[in-house]
Parts: sequence; C-alpha cells; structure tokens
Amino acid sequence: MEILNGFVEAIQGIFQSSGLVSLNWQNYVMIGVSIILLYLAIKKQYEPLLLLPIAFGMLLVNLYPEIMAAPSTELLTAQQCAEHGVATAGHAVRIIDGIEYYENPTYGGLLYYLYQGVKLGIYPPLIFLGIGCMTDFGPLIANPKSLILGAAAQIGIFVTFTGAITLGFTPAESGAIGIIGGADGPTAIYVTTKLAPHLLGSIAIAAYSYMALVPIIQPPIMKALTTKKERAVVMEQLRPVSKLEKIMFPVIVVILIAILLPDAAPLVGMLMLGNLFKESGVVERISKTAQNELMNIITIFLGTTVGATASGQNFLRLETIEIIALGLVAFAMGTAFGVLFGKLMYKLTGGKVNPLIGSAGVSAVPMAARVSQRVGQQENPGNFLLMHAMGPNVAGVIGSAVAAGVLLNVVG
Amino acid sequence: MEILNGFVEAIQGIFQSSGLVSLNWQNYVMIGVSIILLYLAIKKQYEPLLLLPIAFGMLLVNLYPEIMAAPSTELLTAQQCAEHGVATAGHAVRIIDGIEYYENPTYGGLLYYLYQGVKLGIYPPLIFLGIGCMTDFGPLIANPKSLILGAAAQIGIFVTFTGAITLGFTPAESGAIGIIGGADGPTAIYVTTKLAPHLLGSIAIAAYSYMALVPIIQPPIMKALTTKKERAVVMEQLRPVSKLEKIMFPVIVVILIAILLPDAAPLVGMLMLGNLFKESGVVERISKTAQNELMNIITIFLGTTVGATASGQNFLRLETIEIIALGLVAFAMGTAFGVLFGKLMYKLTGGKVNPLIGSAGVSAVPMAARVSQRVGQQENPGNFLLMHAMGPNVAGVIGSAVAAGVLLNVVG
Amino acid sequence: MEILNGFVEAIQGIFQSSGLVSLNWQNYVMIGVSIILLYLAIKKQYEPLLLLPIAFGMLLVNLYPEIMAAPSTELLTAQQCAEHGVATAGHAVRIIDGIEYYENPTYGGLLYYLYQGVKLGIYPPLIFLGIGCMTDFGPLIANPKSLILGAAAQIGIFVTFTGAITLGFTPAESGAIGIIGGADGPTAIYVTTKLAPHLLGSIAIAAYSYMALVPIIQPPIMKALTTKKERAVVMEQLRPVSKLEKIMFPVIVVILIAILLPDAAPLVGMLMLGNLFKESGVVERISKTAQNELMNIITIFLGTTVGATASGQNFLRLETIEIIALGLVAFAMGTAFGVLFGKLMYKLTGGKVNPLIGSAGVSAVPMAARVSQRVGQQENPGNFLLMHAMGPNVAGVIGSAVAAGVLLNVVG
Amino acid sequence: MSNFSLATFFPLAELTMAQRGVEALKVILTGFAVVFAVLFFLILIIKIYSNIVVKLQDVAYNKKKKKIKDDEVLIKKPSKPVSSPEPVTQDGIPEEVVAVISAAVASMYDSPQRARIKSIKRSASGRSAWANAGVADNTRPF
Amino acid sequence: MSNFSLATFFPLAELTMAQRGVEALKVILTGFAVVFAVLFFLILIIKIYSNIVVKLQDVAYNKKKKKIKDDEVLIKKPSKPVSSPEPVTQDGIPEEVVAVISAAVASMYDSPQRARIKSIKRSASGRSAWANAGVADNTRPF
Amino acid sequence: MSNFSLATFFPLAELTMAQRGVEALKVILTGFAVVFAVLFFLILIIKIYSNIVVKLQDVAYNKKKKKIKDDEVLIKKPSKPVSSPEPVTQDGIPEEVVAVISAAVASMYDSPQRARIKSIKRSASGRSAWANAGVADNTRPF
Ligand code: NA
Ligand code: NA
Ligand code: NA
Repeated sequence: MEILNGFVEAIQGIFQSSGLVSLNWQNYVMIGVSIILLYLAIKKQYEPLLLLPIAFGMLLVNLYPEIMAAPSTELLTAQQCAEHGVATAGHAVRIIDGIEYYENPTYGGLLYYLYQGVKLGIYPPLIFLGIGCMTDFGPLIANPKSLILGAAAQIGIFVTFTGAITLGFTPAESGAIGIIGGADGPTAIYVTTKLAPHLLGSIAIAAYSYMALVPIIQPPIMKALTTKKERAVVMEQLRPVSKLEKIMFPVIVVILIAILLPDAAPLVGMLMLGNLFKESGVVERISKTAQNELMNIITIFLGTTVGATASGQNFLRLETIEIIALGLVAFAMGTAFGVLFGKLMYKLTGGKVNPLIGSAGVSAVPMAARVSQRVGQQENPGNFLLMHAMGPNVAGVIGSAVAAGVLLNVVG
Repeated sequence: MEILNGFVEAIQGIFQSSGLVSLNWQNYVMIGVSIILLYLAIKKQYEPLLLLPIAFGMLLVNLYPEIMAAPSTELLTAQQCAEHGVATAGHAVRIIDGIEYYENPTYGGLLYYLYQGVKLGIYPPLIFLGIGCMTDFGPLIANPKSLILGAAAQIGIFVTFTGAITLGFTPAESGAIGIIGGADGPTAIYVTTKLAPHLLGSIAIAAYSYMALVPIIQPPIMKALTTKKERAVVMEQLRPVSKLEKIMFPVIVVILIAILLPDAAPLVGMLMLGNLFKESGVVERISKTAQNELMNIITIFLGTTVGATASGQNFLRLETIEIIALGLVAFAMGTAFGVLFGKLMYKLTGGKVNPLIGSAGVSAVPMAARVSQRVGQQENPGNFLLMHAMGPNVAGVIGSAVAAGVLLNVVG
Repeated sequence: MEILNGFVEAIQGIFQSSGLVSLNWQNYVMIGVSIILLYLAIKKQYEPLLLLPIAFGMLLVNLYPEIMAAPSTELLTAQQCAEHGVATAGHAVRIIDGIEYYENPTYGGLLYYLYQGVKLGIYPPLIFLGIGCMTDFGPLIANPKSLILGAAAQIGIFVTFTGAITLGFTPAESGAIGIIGGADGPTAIYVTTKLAPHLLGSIAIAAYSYMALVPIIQPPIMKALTTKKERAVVMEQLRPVSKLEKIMFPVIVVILIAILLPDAAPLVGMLMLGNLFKESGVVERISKTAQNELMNIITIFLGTTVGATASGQNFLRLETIEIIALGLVAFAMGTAFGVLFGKLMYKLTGGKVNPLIGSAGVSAVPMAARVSQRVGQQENPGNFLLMHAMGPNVAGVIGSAVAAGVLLNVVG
Repeated sequence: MSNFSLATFFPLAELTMAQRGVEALKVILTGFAVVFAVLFFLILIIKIYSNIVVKLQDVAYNKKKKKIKDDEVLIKKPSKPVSSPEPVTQDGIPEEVVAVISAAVASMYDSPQRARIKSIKRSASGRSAWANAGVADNTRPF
Repeated sequence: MSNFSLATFFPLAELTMAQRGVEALKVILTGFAVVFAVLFFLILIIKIYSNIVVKLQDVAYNKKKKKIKDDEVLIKKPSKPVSSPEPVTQDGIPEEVVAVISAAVASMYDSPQRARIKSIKRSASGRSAWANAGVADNTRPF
Repeated sequence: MSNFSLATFFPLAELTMAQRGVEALKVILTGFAVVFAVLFFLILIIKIYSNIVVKLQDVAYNKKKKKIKDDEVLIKKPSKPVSSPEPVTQDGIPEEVVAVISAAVASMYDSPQRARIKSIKRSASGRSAWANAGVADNTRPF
C-alpha cells in the first residue's frame, strides 16, 4: 500500500515537473518556430553553420527553460555548514570583513555557462580572429578607395537607427537593431550584448537570415539603382600587392582604429591579429587552429547559446516583428547606399568604376562580392568584377566595426 | 654560519613541505592502485582513452593533494589593501551594500579549475555532443521495437538501487551507483555529480572498467539465458532508412524526452544536437570538430579530474568495494534483462527476433553490439546480427538518459 | 540647432574617449617596441609562435588599456534592483547571511578574461602536456648521466638570483628573474605568475628572446670553454631503449619529483602525462589533440595575454633593462655551467664524453641540442652529437622544473 | 536551529530496513514504468512519422517515375530505355562511384528487396553553386 | 530614493517624438561623419605606406637587376642570357611549380602589365635551415 | 594596525647588502644541493629499473629463442632455417615495411651492436581485433 502510494506520488512528481505542466503556449509556438528555422538551415541552407545551432538552442530553451538558469551561491560559515550538514571540503572560500564563508552553489543550466562567452564579449572577437586568418585584404590595399564604399554601406545602420527610435525603441536598442545593416554576424552580436542583450535572439536571427538571403535581397536593388551602361563597365586590372604591404596593413589598421575608436578595439584587434597570423607566414600552426578548430568550437557554443536567449517570453513580442522588418530595411539601405556611392565614384572617375561593386560594401563576405560579379556578368559575360568587389567587401567588415565603435560610444 | 643556518632551514623547509611528510598510507596505496589501473589501460587496453587519464589523475592527486585544492578569495576594501600592501590594480571588484571590495585570491590547484567542467555538468553533455555526431540511429529507426530492449536493459539500474539502499547507501547514492548499469560513462558521471559527487571516482572507474570488460562479462550471461535454437535465429533484413527520417529523428526525440523528463534534457539535447549535425549534412565543419578536437580536449580534462576525485581518504573505504560489486551486479542485470526481453520478443514474434541482440541494450556502443554478433556467429557462422544489435545498442544510450532523468527526479 | 549641438557634443565625446586623449607617452613608446618585436618575430623569426602573439598583445594593451580591465560586480537585493530599474532575470544570485543578492556585473576587458588562464596557472601546465606528447626521453633513459648536465645548466638560475637581489629586487622577484636561465618558456611564466606577476611581460619576452637566440648566444661560450680536442670527441653509440622503459619513465619521474618537490607537481605532472600519452601508444587520438589543437589554442591565449601585461607603466622602467640584462647573464651562465660539467664528465670518463653536449642542458629543446651538433661538426664533420645532446636537452626541461620547485618553496 | 540533525538533510540516513525496502520498490516501480512508457511512446511516434515519410517519398518517387515515362513518350527515345529502378546519376558523379555506393548499400542490406538507389547526389547540394562555393570557401561561415 | 523612475535609467523611454527625431539625426550625422572620416584617413595612410613600400621594392629590384647585368658583364656568359623579368627559381623548386604559380598569378591579374614573378621562394624561408627544422619539428614551439 | 609598513609584506625590501648576500648564498646552496640531489636520485632509479627491464626482456627473448629452437627440433624443418636474431614479422606486416623500419633503426643507432629488431608489431595491438575495431571506430571512446 505504502509502496503504491509512493509510486503514485513519484509519477505525479515526474508529471508535475515535466514540461507538460510548466511550459506555456509561447514555448510551444517557439518550438514550432525553431523547427521552421531548422528546416531553413538544413533544406534551404541559410547560413547553416550558425542557423542550425541557433535554431537548436531555441528549441532546447523552450523545451527546458532551466537550461539557461542562472546559478545561485549561498555563503555559509563553517558553523552554518556544520549545522546544515553541508561539507566544507572542496568548496571555494570567500573572506568578507574577516569572516570565512564557504561557497555553497546551486548550479545553473548548461547553456547558462556556455553563454558567458557571449555575455562577457569573448566569442565574437575570437570568431573575428578566425575570420582574420581567412581574409585577404590584398584587393583593398590595391584599391584603397574601396573603403569609401565600405563606409557608404554603413549608412544603412544609422538610417535604421532613426526608424527604430521612431517606433519607440530606446537609443541603445535602436543602435543594436541598426547594426543588422552591417551584415556582419559577430559585430551584431558583440554590439547587441553591450547595448541591448534582451534583443540578442531576434537580432542574431535577423542578421544571419539576411546574410543568407544576400543573393535574393541585393540584385533587385542593384538593378533598380543602376543603368545598363553603368553595370557593363569593365574595370581596370588591380595592381599586385607585395607581402610587406599585406603584413603592414593589419598593424596599421589596428593602431589607427583602436586609438580613434577604442570601443571597436576588441573586434578590430582580433581581426587584425588573425590577419597578421595569415600574412606573416611564420605561425601557420596557430593560424590553422584559429580558423578551424577554435572557430568551430566557438561557433557551436555561440550559435546554441544565442539561440537559447530566444525563450518564448523574450521572442514572441511585437518588437521581434519590428526588429525583423527594421533589419531588412537596414540591410537594403546598406546595399542601396553602397551602390549609390558606387555611382558617385563612377561619375567622379569618368566611368572607370562599376557601381555594382558598391553593394559588396555591406560585408557578408564573400557572398556580396559574388553577387556583384554575377549581376555584372548578366550585362556583360566577359566582365569579372569579383576581385574588384572583394575590396569593398572586406572594407565593409572594417566599416561595420567602425560603425559599432561609434554606436557603442554615442548610445552605449 | 648564518648562511649555513639558512641553508639547513631551507632544506628542512623543503623536506617539511614534501610529500614524505604530508602523505599518508592511503595515498601510497592509491599510488599503487593508480599504477595498476595504468597497467590495465596500457597493457590490457581497458578503455584506455578514459582509464589512462583517470588513473593519472588519481596518481597526481595522491602525490600532491593540493592539485585539487579549492581557492580562497579575501575581499578587502581599498583601505585594507593599502594597509596590507596589496595592489588593487588588476583585481576584480565586488560591491556589497555599497562598499567596494577588491578580490584578493589565493589560487586553487590546477585540477580544481579543470574539474569545474565536471562539477557544473558541462563536460558530459559536450561529450554526448561528440557521440551524437558519430552515432547512426538508422538501425533503430528501421526497427523501433529495439527501444523495448534498450528499456529492458535499464532495469538493472533500478534493481541495483535496491541492493545499494539495502547496504546502507542513501537513496541519492544508490541512484548514482545504479546508473553504472547503464553502461554509459558520460551519463554515469553526470548523474553522480548531481546525486553523490563524493562517490564520483569509484563510480566512474567502475563504469569504465565494466564497459571495457563487455566482451568478458556478457557472453556467459547471454549463453546461460538462451537456448541454442534461439541463438541461431537469423533475423530479417532491416529496411533502408531515408535521410529525412534520420534528420527528423533527433528533433522528435529531443522534443519528446525533454518535455517528459526535463532532467534528461541536457544529455539528450546535446546527443541529438550532435546527431543533427551529422544527419543534416550541411555543417560538416563543426560536426568534425565536435566529434574530434572538442571531444578529445574534454576527454583529457574529464578523465584526469574525475580520477583526481579519488584521493586516498575518499577511495579507500568499504563503500568503494561495495560500489564496485554493485556496479558489476547492475551491469550483469542490465545484460540479463536485455536478453530476457529479447526472449520475450522471440516468443511474441514467433521466433523472428534473436534474443542475443537484447544484451546490446545496455549501450556500451558499439562493443555490446559486437558481442551480440560474435556470440550469434558461434552458433551459426552465417548469422550477421551486428546491424540488428545496433538498434538496441543506440536505444540503450537513450534508455540510460531516460533512466537518469527518472533518478534525478525521484531521488535527486 | 539642437541637432548641431548634439552632433558637436557626440564628436567631442568620441574624441574625449579616444586614445588621443587618454594614452600617455609610455603607451606610444610601447607601440614602437611592439612593432620592433613584431619585426623580429616575422622577419627574423625569433620564436614567432610566441613572440608574434606577445608583441600583438603588447600592442593592443597600449592602444586600448581597457582590454585588460578587471570587471566589477555590484550585489543588489531584489528591492535595490527594482529601485534601480535593473532586471533580475538571468543574473547569478549570491546569498550572504541569508540575504539574497543579484550579481550586477560591469564586464572586464577581453584579454582580462583570457588572462585568467595564465593567472590561475592553467596554461603553462597544459602547454607542458602538449610538449610531453612530443618529447622523446629515450636518449635520456639510454644515458641517465645526462641528468647531471641538465642539473648543471640550472646553476645559472641560482647565480642570477644573486645578481638580481644585489640590484635591489626582492627575493621573489629575483627567483622569477633567475628562471629565465632555465630557457623554458612555460616554466618561466608559471614561476613568474606565482612569484612576481608584475614582471611577467618583461620576463616572458626575455625568456623567449634568448631561446630564439640560442644559435647566436651559445657557440662563442662553448668554444671559449673547450679545447679543440674535447670538441672533436666522438661519443659511443647509445643503446636502444625498450618501449617498456619509455612507458615507465614518466610514471617514475612524476612520482619522484611530485613527492620531493610538490611545487613542481603541476608542471612535471602534465609533462609526464603527455609523455605517457605518447609512449603508451593506446591513446593516439587525445595525444594528437593535446600536442596540436589544444596547445595551439593555449598558445594564442597565453602569448597574447602575457604580452598584454606589458603596459607602458609596467614595462618602461629601469627594472626591465635590468631583467633583460640579468636574463642574458642567466642564460649564458646556464650554458657555461653545462659545458663546464661536460668537461668534468670528459675528465671523469677518460675522454668518452664530448663536453659540447653540456650546453644542451639549458633545455630550449631541440635548438640547443642542434647547436651542440653543429659546433661539434665544425671540428669533426663526421661527428654526430645530436642524439647524445638530446639527453641533456630533455633533462634540462626536468631540471628547470625541479629548480622551479625549489624557488617556489624557498622564496615563494 | 538547534534541532538540525543529519536526518534533516539525509532523510534516509536513519531509516529502518523496512523503510529502505519501500523506497527501493517505489524506485523500481517508477523507473520501470516511466522508462517503458517513454520508450513505448517513442516507438509509436517513430512508427507514425516513418510511415508518413516513407509514403510521401513513395508518392514523390512514383510521380517522378510517371514523369520520366511521360517524358519517354514525349521524346520517343526507346533506344536507350531508362529502367527506372536503376540508379540515376546526377552532378556528373562517375559511374564507378555509383557502383561502389551500390555495393556498400547492398552489403548493408543483404536482400535488396526494398533497397533501391533512387538517385545519388553529392550530399548538401540543394544550394546554388554560388552559395556552395561560399560555404566551401569558409571565408564567411558567419 | 523615492524619486527613482524608469526614466532615470532609460532616459528616452518617455521622450517625445521630436526628441527622438533630434537624437536620431544626431546619431546619423555623427555616424556618417566619423565612419567616413576614419575610413578616409585610412585610405590616406594606405596610399602613403603603399607608395613607400612599392618604391623601396622597386629600388631594391633595380639594384638587383643592375647587379645581375654587371655580373653578366663580368662573367661574360652571353650564351645563356638571363632575361631579367623572367622568373628566377630558388631553393630547387621544380619548374612545373613555377609554371603553375605563374599561371595562377596571370589568371588573377589578367593584364600582366605590372605583375611579374620576381622570385619564387618557399614561404617563410628567411630562417636558417637549423632554425627551420626546429620550427618544423614543433618539438619546442615555446 | 598602524605599524604596518611595506617591510611587513616585502620583508627584504629594506635589507642591507650583507643580508641580501646571505639570502643569495642560501638560495644558491639550496638550489644547487636540491637540484643535484633530486636528479642524482633520478639517475639511480633509472639505472635500476632499466637494468631490471633489460634483463627481464633478455630472459623473455632467450626463452622465446629456445622455444623456437625446440620447435625446430620438433617439427624437423631445417630446410627453412629460422635464424633467430632476424626480424620476426607478425600480423602480416609486409616485408618491405620491416626493411624500412630496420633501416630507420640502423640509421638511428649506427653500430648495430645491440640494436636488434626482435619483433615488429603493429603498435597497440595487444587488444582483440574486436576491441581494436571498437577503438578505431571511435564510436564510443567512453
Ligand atoms: Na559590414
Ligand atoms: Na545504457
Ligand atoms: Na631548462
């Protein structure tokens, strides 16, 4: 009898603590949303390296919200430990005003701990380290004017800021939303954790979605803003860049930007450290690890935990829709301003610059540069814009980091 | 003269702080035990990837117990820092009731820090991530009835619970001991850190030892419980499983189990994330890192620090012997119940199921499945049970995680 | 108008928080120093794997000192959180004297967090783990007398201690400076973090510079202290060493040294664990990761953050010059004492030992051994000292760790 | 405060044998019931979704087969009959590779009763060539 | 203490539309100005240092060329004319590799107007063979 | 409280030169003594266990040799004389591999006086084939 009671109670206990009791409708909706995102990541291959972990993190946190639970630590004196039957061995000690306390933790959830790398701003710069190891700034050095296009494409960020603030977002939130227009995942995540961590899930998802949609979003804008003649411009050969120039580039850029905009220093610093690993040619061993294993490990942790910030209560709000809409505006604006400044350069150089390379200034390396190449070839099959577009493309990464530095300073 | 005094004092100081003075007989016995385990790991190759680090961690902690020492932090106000000649620069600050304190740490031992990944429950789910990347659930999807065998083999866990509680262990301890019968290292470690961290060393060693001994422990039990005719059954071909089914499987399993048994969510969640990495085919880059470098790094840290929980005082107790005995019982029981349910299925299907595949339900992937194959071939050399046994085998991993969820809920 | 004011204020704000205002002349000098070090790392290839990250870390911290800023955490009760409009969700909780506080962090700089692995003494032992996986102690086992040379070369450490203390350094600082003579990067960093963390930057830079300069510093000393006849000695063939001897070696060494000199246990323990990974032959999987990816990741973090301790205020002192000078003395002394003891062994063995192998006792594996080989061949082109010099060379690693243990005990 | 005892925190530390037996049976029953219930439920779900997927794919397969037949009719090329259960190579995968894969599949599922290579695709090729190149380059996995 | 309000911490939470507009324009202006200023400055710097590097290397190249010519005069070996803009192989790199690299360079910079393979070196070979071996061995990257 | 001074925490900060000299000599002596003592002890231990291992293996080797000879006697197959110091291949390792390994060993220990390839085994092959396969698969390193 007693056994049967115990059994029934145990089953009831399991039921009571199951998700069937504790989950709310938002969680179930989010489970559906995460499955849609998994579908897009796997079937449509929208930036799967990030979207798949993000979607799965979203799934996990809505199935089991405790997986993001913060820990709690009770400080007990030796006497209190004895009274409560708590062991002191192996516990860290903390001495406050001369009294020794033993730290008695209630542990947090798995993803809470992995999320600290996002919260403390560690993962995005480390990802930039890996990206730096893979980026060739040669086309930018050969044609430094590309930087103008990389700057122009950031205007979308600031214009979107206006939209966001008009819709009622705070300036800090508006800055984080605007940065979607930078088309640069790690920068967006870094800025958002500093300015508006509660929006991290929706901003990250918007950012990576639009980056995956570059080949769909950009071409109509590019064609609308340019004439057939402009698109057909064949650009002059880029000069070759010497190894010494490539080695000096990261050092010079980091000095300049870190002094002028210290808030951008962690991102730009790690990007340029990675690039120096690559260009110096003397540390291949660590360069390979930085761009492969280290980056992959961080990618898994970053993706899963960023997704896990999108719990139902956080995500299912009008704001999320607004963010997604504003993000699209930001992205389209960036493309448009890039192309418009491309047209300006076309005018100023007497037709030597093809304005199509301007859209590559949003970053989204190397997809945006490929879109420039492809749209250019549609007018003139013999036109190879790829290398020319790579200049604005990598300039866009630097431009976004600079814009991030400005936002962190002005609204942070 | 003064110099000589200083010299003698220094030598005495070195001697006084050496292990010759501070180590006790238990430590020396444990050094011997760890050497035996190293021998088993290297010469007999008993799960060397885990047993070698475990044994070395055990060696280190008994040679130098301070390597697991917890840190201590003294909080000092700026004034107190000045009075004690302690620098404030570079120290983290903590503000309590408006008073600023500088954290003045006395650092802990190397393995204490690496052990936090075990204590906080981070390493075992990450190992499951890697295992998920390597596991093919195809045979289980082709024959979902395998899950019955994967469930049956977990009965050993609960039966052993009885034995443990009868011997005087607390319910929490008994749960941790029972989980050895799950034949699943990460699950055993995860459950033990939650229920009975003081038993971690002995439970981990027992679990990995029995997993290494699968080819020795299981065959006699399998033969004792089956007839020649049963062992000779040739099973029908498994149907092929489509990619879509394989992709849907991890998503469905994680939703189901995480809702019903939230305590199992971190383990099952990471296992299924890894499996989705594998089956989706779109994130090979991170899938490779998760199953190789990330898993190897965690293996080193996990093994060494789990071993380092086995200090002499912790390990040399009657309880350890009891745990090792109970673990063997749990493991044998799991095998037996798996085979018995296999017999039941043999009966119910009119002889279509070979009961030998039941023993594979304990998990210990893929060793247990191979044992099924081998024992089957001894009766009938043309009998290939391997793929059929892989179903219960991977089902056993899920089954253990479910059992872990139950234990954490009922006795946790 | 208001907009213009806002604009001017924002620009002023950006200028005020830029490095143009906050950096001092020391920072600019250090930026120059770091560029020189980058030049040496890349063009001259002085230990680039460490020197490049060190130099870049130095560059970053002097461009943006906040990158090493310590975090600050304010503990607020739930009521205070409400009053200050601070969210409680997602914040870790700390209970002191029964009062629940929410941890409200102001985050630290990127390199502060990565630096904790240095500060807590985690990175150097992990590097030793990787080195252990790559070290062959065979030549040492074949000729254990090599250990005398590995011991002799450590005398430089203690002699330099005298120099340092005479110049006014404290005993702890002097110990850290002396260890440069050990020609062993991780050991130098480990000891310095324990004894004199404020000197970490200069000591690490000195240590790695001299290790890179082995082929320049050692030969003149070796030639000055030996006769032509001594340098021409051809040594007898080394006996082959069995696998069992190689497996037993790390276990025996760690037991011996960890008991006698517990302070050396983390370094020696990890070195020998790595070596056991290698020699056991049964855990190739984790051995490869330990010596490649894990070591590379740690190298990046260690190098960058060690460099980041060299802020202008810390580095631009007379002491740094003194440390660099004393380091050179320590290094030269180590070489000299190694050669002198080599001469002693030459005498005692009746001319069977070539004293040139003594200089390899400083460690700096395998460069120092190669220098022995090369100097020997200059006298006698048919003389192959390499394998003979590898004995003292790897003995020097053990010797430095032992010397580190002594220093940590006597002056720590 | 004064009436704290070990039993407060380890409530079973002073249990009688009988109490322990009750606890044990409770856990056995609960564990048995829940583990089997959850895994039975899982069996059910797998069966259901597998059936759906298999049927959907058969429908798709038949449609394709029909379309191929129709195409045959349209283009009138009976000289090279496309025997539909035969593997259809795409993406210019060399025939030897197809052979190897077929053999591997065959060895896995000895009786080829249901196993049919319907088509061999380079895995992860649902994306445009441009996008694929982007992924391959790994220049921007972010 | 009692006069804390949301607005204390989110100063714009209760802003009027006009105030928001002002804030937005301020940010647009600042962002535009600073981003362009910084990147223009960067353009300037890149141009300057690139010019210096290119000139320095041309000087070095011309010196080398001249030296080669002088050598030719000295050693009087006109039978094998060293046409200087032709690649000079070093380190025993096989000629096919040179050809491949030349082709790759050519395909990258279609008009070879400025592109000239001045020399092919194994990358990172400025170090002595000994030192290289040490790096290669990785026995002591520390 | 008031009499704290720097010297309380850096006890040598205000030491005289003489005191520093004493401290220095103490450290030199201690360091010298301990480093040499520990490493001498290590030499001793290595010599002892090396001797034991070498002897044990020689015993094992001689036993094996004797057994082989006995076997020869038993099976009477003198036509194919097994010259025992010759390498004994196992595990079906091809002879070329043996040759290569022999050469490598020879080049390492120029005079082959003691170097003898007693047997070539695939490393880490003490385990059953099943167990090895398990390790190789890496499906369950746990
Ligand atoms: Na951008
Ligand atoms: Na199991
Ligand atoms: Na040394």
